[in-house]
Amino acid sequence: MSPAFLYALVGVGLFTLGLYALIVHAHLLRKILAINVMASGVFLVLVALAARTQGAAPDPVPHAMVITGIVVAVSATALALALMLRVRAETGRAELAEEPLE
Amino acid sequence: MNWDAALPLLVLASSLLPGLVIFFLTEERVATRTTLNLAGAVLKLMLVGVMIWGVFHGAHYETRLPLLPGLDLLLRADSLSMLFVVLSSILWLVTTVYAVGYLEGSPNRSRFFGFFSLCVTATVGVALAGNLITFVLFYELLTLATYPLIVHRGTDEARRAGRTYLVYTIAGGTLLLVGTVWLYTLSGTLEFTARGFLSGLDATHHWSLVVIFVLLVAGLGVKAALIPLHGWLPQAMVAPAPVSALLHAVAVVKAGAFGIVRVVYDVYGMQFSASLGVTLPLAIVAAATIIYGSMRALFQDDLKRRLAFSTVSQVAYIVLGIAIAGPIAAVGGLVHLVHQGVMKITLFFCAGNLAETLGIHKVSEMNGVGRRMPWTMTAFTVGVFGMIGVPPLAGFISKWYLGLGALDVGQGWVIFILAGSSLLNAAYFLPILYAAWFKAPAGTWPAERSFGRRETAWALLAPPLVTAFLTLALGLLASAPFGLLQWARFITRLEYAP
Amino acid sequence: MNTVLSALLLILAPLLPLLLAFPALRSRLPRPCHIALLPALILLTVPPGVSIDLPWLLLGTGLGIDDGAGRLLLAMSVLIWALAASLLHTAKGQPADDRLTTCFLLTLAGNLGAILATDLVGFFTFSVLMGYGFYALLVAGGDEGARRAARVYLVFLILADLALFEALLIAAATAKDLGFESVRQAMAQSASPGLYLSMVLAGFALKAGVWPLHVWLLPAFRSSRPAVALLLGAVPVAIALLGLVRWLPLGEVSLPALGLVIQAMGVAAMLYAILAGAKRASLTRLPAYAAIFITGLFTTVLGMGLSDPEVWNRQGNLACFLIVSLGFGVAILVAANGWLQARCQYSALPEKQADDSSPWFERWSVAVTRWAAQMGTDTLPRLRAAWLANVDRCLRRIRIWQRTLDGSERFLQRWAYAVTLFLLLGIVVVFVGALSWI
Amino acid sequence: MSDIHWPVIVILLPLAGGVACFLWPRRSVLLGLLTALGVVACVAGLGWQVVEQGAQRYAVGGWGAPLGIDLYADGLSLLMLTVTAVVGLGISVYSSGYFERARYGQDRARHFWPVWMFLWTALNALFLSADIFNLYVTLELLGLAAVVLVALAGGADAVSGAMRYLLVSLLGSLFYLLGVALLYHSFGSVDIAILAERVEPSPAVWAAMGLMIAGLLLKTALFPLHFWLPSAHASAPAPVSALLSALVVKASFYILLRLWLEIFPFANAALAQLLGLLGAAAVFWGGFQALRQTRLKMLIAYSTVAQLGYLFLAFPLASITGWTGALYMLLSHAAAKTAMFMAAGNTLYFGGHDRIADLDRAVQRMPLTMTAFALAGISIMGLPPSGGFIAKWLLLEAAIRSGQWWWGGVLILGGLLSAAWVFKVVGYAFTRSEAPHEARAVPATMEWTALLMAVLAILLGLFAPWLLALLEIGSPFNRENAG
Repeated sequence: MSPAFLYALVGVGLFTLGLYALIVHAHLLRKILAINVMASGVFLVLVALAARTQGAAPDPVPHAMVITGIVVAVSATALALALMLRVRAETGRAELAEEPLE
Repeated sequence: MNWDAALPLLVLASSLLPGLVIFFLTEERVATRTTLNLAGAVLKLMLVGVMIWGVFHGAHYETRLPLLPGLDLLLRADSLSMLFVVLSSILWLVTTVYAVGYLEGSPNRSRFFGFFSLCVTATVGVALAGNLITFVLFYELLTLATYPLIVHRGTDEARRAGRTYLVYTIAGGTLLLVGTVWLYTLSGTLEFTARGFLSGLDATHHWSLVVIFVLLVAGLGVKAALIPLHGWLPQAMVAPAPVSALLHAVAVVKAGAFGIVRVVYDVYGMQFSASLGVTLPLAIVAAATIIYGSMRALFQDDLKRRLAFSTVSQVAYIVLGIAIAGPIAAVGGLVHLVHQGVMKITLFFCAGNLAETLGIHKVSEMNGVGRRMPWTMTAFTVGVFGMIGVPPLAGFISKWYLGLGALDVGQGWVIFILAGSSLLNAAYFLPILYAAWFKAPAGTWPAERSFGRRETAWALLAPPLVTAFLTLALGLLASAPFGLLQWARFITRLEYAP
Repeated sequence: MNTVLSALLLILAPLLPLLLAFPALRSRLPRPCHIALLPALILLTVPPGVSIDLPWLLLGTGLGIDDGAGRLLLAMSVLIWALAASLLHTAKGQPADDRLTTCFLLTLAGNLGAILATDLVGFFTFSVLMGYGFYALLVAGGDEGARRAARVYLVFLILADLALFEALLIAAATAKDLGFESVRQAMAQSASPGLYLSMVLAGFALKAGVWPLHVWLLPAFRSSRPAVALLLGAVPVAIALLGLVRWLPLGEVSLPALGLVIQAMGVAAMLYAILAGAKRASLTRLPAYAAIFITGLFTTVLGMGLSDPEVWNRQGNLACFLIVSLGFGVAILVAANGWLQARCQYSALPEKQADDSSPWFERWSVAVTRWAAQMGTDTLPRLRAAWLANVDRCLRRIRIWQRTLDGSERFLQRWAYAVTLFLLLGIVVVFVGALSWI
Repeated sequence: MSDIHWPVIVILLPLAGGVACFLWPRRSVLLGLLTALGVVACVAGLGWQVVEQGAQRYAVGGWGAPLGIDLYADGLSLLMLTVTAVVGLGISVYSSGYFERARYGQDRARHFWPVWMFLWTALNALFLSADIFNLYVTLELLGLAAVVLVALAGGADAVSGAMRYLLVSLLGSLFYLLGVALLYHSFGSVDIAILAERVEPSPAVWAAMGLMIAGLLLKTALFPLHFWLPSAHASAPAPVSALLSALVVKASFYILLRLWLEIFPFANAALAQLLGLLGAAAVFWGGFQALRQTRLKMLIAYSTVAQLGYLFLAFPLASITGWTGALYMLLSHAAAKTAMFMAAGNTLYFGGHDRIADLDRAVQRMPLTMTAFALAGISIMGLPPSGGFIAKWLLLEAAIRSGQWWWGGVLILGGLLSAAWVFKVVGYAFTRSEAPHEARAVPATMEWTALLMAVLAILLGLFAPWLLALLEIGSPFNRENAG
């Protein structure tokens, strides 16, 4: 088992962890954080798997992808946070209503 | 596009375009609307006249537009379609005049006449359809165009009737669609051909073909009001009288019956459907419908309901004529397609006149109405006797050929059905006549409107008189050259000639 | 020229009364009923044997007048109708009724047309017109008793027309064309004329009121106004008998058994007429019994003719004379009766209505109607009630379903459940996708 | 003209328009409309090019795969671009009326136009992307823009709906991205064409497939993952609901279709059956839920759930007829659903509410709008003559030909269900309601755009041969069929 593979496994672990948090936590901030953790997990997987052949220089393409991904994730987080504030302003709670609309 | 290809389109357009324009007219522009309507109707009649002349002399009018790869939108004028086109365009003219009179002063007329024209367009499309998919297309269009007319009054009752109508017709349309698609996957073509296009199929498909036949006929039977699919028709009588006329005589039920004729003749072919063994059950269903409709009509006090059940019974004659599977009975069925329309429209016009002039809706309110409205009731009487099949009116000719055709192919039981139906017809129609002509009037009418010296407005009176006269003429002049009978024989020759 | 004229007359004879039946067309004419008879009257003077083909009319028909029975009958009809037309509007206390005239003229047209018809369809058409016209005449001109008689007559008429229609169909299926002569021959050669014969016999027996189907005749004679009663013998009965002569393959077939039965019926009718007439001798009933008697006589002759063609060929004309004599005899009796009654104030016989209020022959129809109405109102609500209960059950079930649906939708909308479900689905997709590989 | 790089222009033009709208908010309506017209023209140019010269591949900046970004336009992408352009133009025109005078203030309109233009950019880029990573980026952009548009309506419902939508969207994208990572690791490329050549079954591929398909299903809102859709679609402003239902959910379906046909052609039949089953469940569930709704926009949103189910029926059928049927369904649904949401927006605008039972003679008072609704309904029901009918016909034909008639049964019953709710609405529109309410006039542009979109949905039924011929260009279906 190469270290790269280990990293990848850690990435998957982060992903799962984030997913778990996304499911169980009601507060929106936690959910947003969970999403961010999941994103980090995916990026970790991408970066780790870039070393595809033992010893050779890692493939640069996944790194470019990760950078793009991070940019996307940052903007998404910004939007999510702004929305969260709006939700709090409108409903008084930073949680999602569990009942559907009447 | 040359003239021959454009003519079927023009026939469609002659009602479609006025209809579309009428939608955008304001309520007050009565004159423009009426002019447009009548101009469209007359123009259509003239075009149809040209078309008949051409078809009789062997011209081919055919419009072909691609619809799907391998499937065309095909409009074609053949002898059978001309029968239906002529019927609907003549009756459209008459009904338009009637509707103009009937709806005078009521709201939403632009909408009404718009959909009215759309309905006729769909009917003519059904008639001119040259393949099954085109037929399905216009058939569904007809369903949709009739719905706003049924709910026109906007009452809760009308909405319920509309819902019932839709439940039946949309389900029927669905069955038809399934049958059509299935047929297409088996045969690879849907184009109507004299004597059908299926007989060449492999014998292993025969069971599928039987099932498809059932699907198609059930889908069409909804509109043709075969039992047990007739439930919508009596309910739909809440619609204004011109709409009832349209439903019962010009468009909807006729489209169903016509479709069955098409399926039996031009999809399956007479011989082939007989060999599949599907015609006898169809005949039995038709016979049951004839008797059942008449039985139910006996017990209706509401005049239009009684007429509606009578339609259930009468339209099944057409199907019976086709299902008996003989050339003579076929003539009977085909002429009844026209005869029933003319007779039933007379009756509905008269019922509408009674409702509009005197507020009469029930049979029990009709005592002595013959003295108040003699012309209307004369037309009604002619219609009734035609329905019973009294010579020399149109209904007699139909029954004559049906009975003769049944004897011709050794299905003697049919004449007992005819006799029983005539008996029942007499039983539910003659008391109306008796009450109208011979009983003393009750004194006041439910809601009388005065029209001066005349018994009612001329636009209401003229249409039933015209159609009553047609009823008489169709019977008396049945054998005349270029008459309806000749045309029906011309059609059946195609199907049956060796 | 002569042929054109006679053809015109042939057409006009039924057509003129038909046209004049429209009130608007006759409103300015003096004595329209008499004018309507004129073409027929002139037709009597035309040399015999004229006929005209009308292939475009109906199913192809024709009109003509033959030498023997037709001419005689036409003469009789013209006479009696003229008489009746004179009586129509002169009865005391009866205002001139426009509807009555219309019915009268319609019936007249039917009657003349039936006599002049040269084929089955024409005869049938005109006789139907005559039948309904006569029904209307009975109803329009009569009192309650006449109406009741008319109602029975109508039922018989409809049944008779149905039977005759069937016979017509059989004839059309057998014969080449529907002229009287060719049908007669075709039927004589037909392998199984039984159905045709019985239909024709039944149909015309119903129309003619042959015993035991005479039930409508008695009240009709008793209660209708004189002009109508005068016509009773000459119109429905006589034309029905004429129909028998024209439609049956008499003189061509030999059916001893059927003939014997018919003869027996005829004799029985005569006996009945004599017995009943003697028992309840009254001037008002006499014409009816006379009619029954003569019909019985006619039936006997017919039965003889059926059993032995030879007899018919030799003495067939007797039947026609019988018909004519029936018309005249009845007419004379009625006229006498009317004259007598006119002297002692014709009234609608109110005291006689009490015991006639529901004669037995009408009770069955009432019973059937009542039964049918019960069928319609009783069983249907019961059915409907059961149906409603069913619908209610269905609705309740639907409501349960709806609640379940709503509940599950709410469940699906919960974030935690939804995301878990998503995860599950992902796993299922991987699993299912990998299935083939494993 | 043939050497113009239409694909790039098609992406850059709305982007430029969006920036311009952002910079000159006062002119945003004019700028937006001009851009919309321009995009339509450019898509037409691209279409002409594709029709003339076949499928186009264009390497941005001349780099080319595997390193650079490739754009690829075949019949399928062209069709998607076209429907986006046409629906987008309609929505732009409609919005010019809706946001100008609606109770939405000037600032909302100011926000709408740039975001809408960005969304359009993302859509166009998505349909032209030739590699799966670009698909991820565009998908994410699309999701973010859509969320902003939903939140534009303001109010608790809309903001919560938007939030939920955002989380779902991110979650789905992350799943997809993980799948991309696995695929790239296995085959060293993200280019679809290269992957299609190299790909072969392995555990990593199965995992990638599961992740990507699940993520995309979530974003396509296939039952039972539709939980976010009704609240988001129903609470958004009408033009936004229209474009979400018509275009945005279709984008993820498009990706799914591409992957399924090109990268995972070896996916086994059981998976296809599973997707079909979920589709069938969606048809029924969505139909029933739509029937149960009392508010018009909610009803239409649930009908979207049902209609998306139809698209998945093509998976088990796996024939060209089936795929074209599903795509035709997608087209006609886009047009019809746009018209329907626009009509719902009009009624909302008109009466201030969208309760179905209180439509109160809408037929008389807003004939154009109700006509639009009814015509769109015809297409949704799949009655002739309409695009929906053609789609249904093709799918039915495919179902019967493949001997799997039960999928046909699903189609039929689904059609009946949609007929039930369409006519429920139309029926109430004819009758008088008990509680009358005040009404205000709807701008003519809004009514007419709705009607035009509905007419388009109907006309799609009459021009099928040309559109289907378009699909043939570089068709991925043939390839799949041959393989």
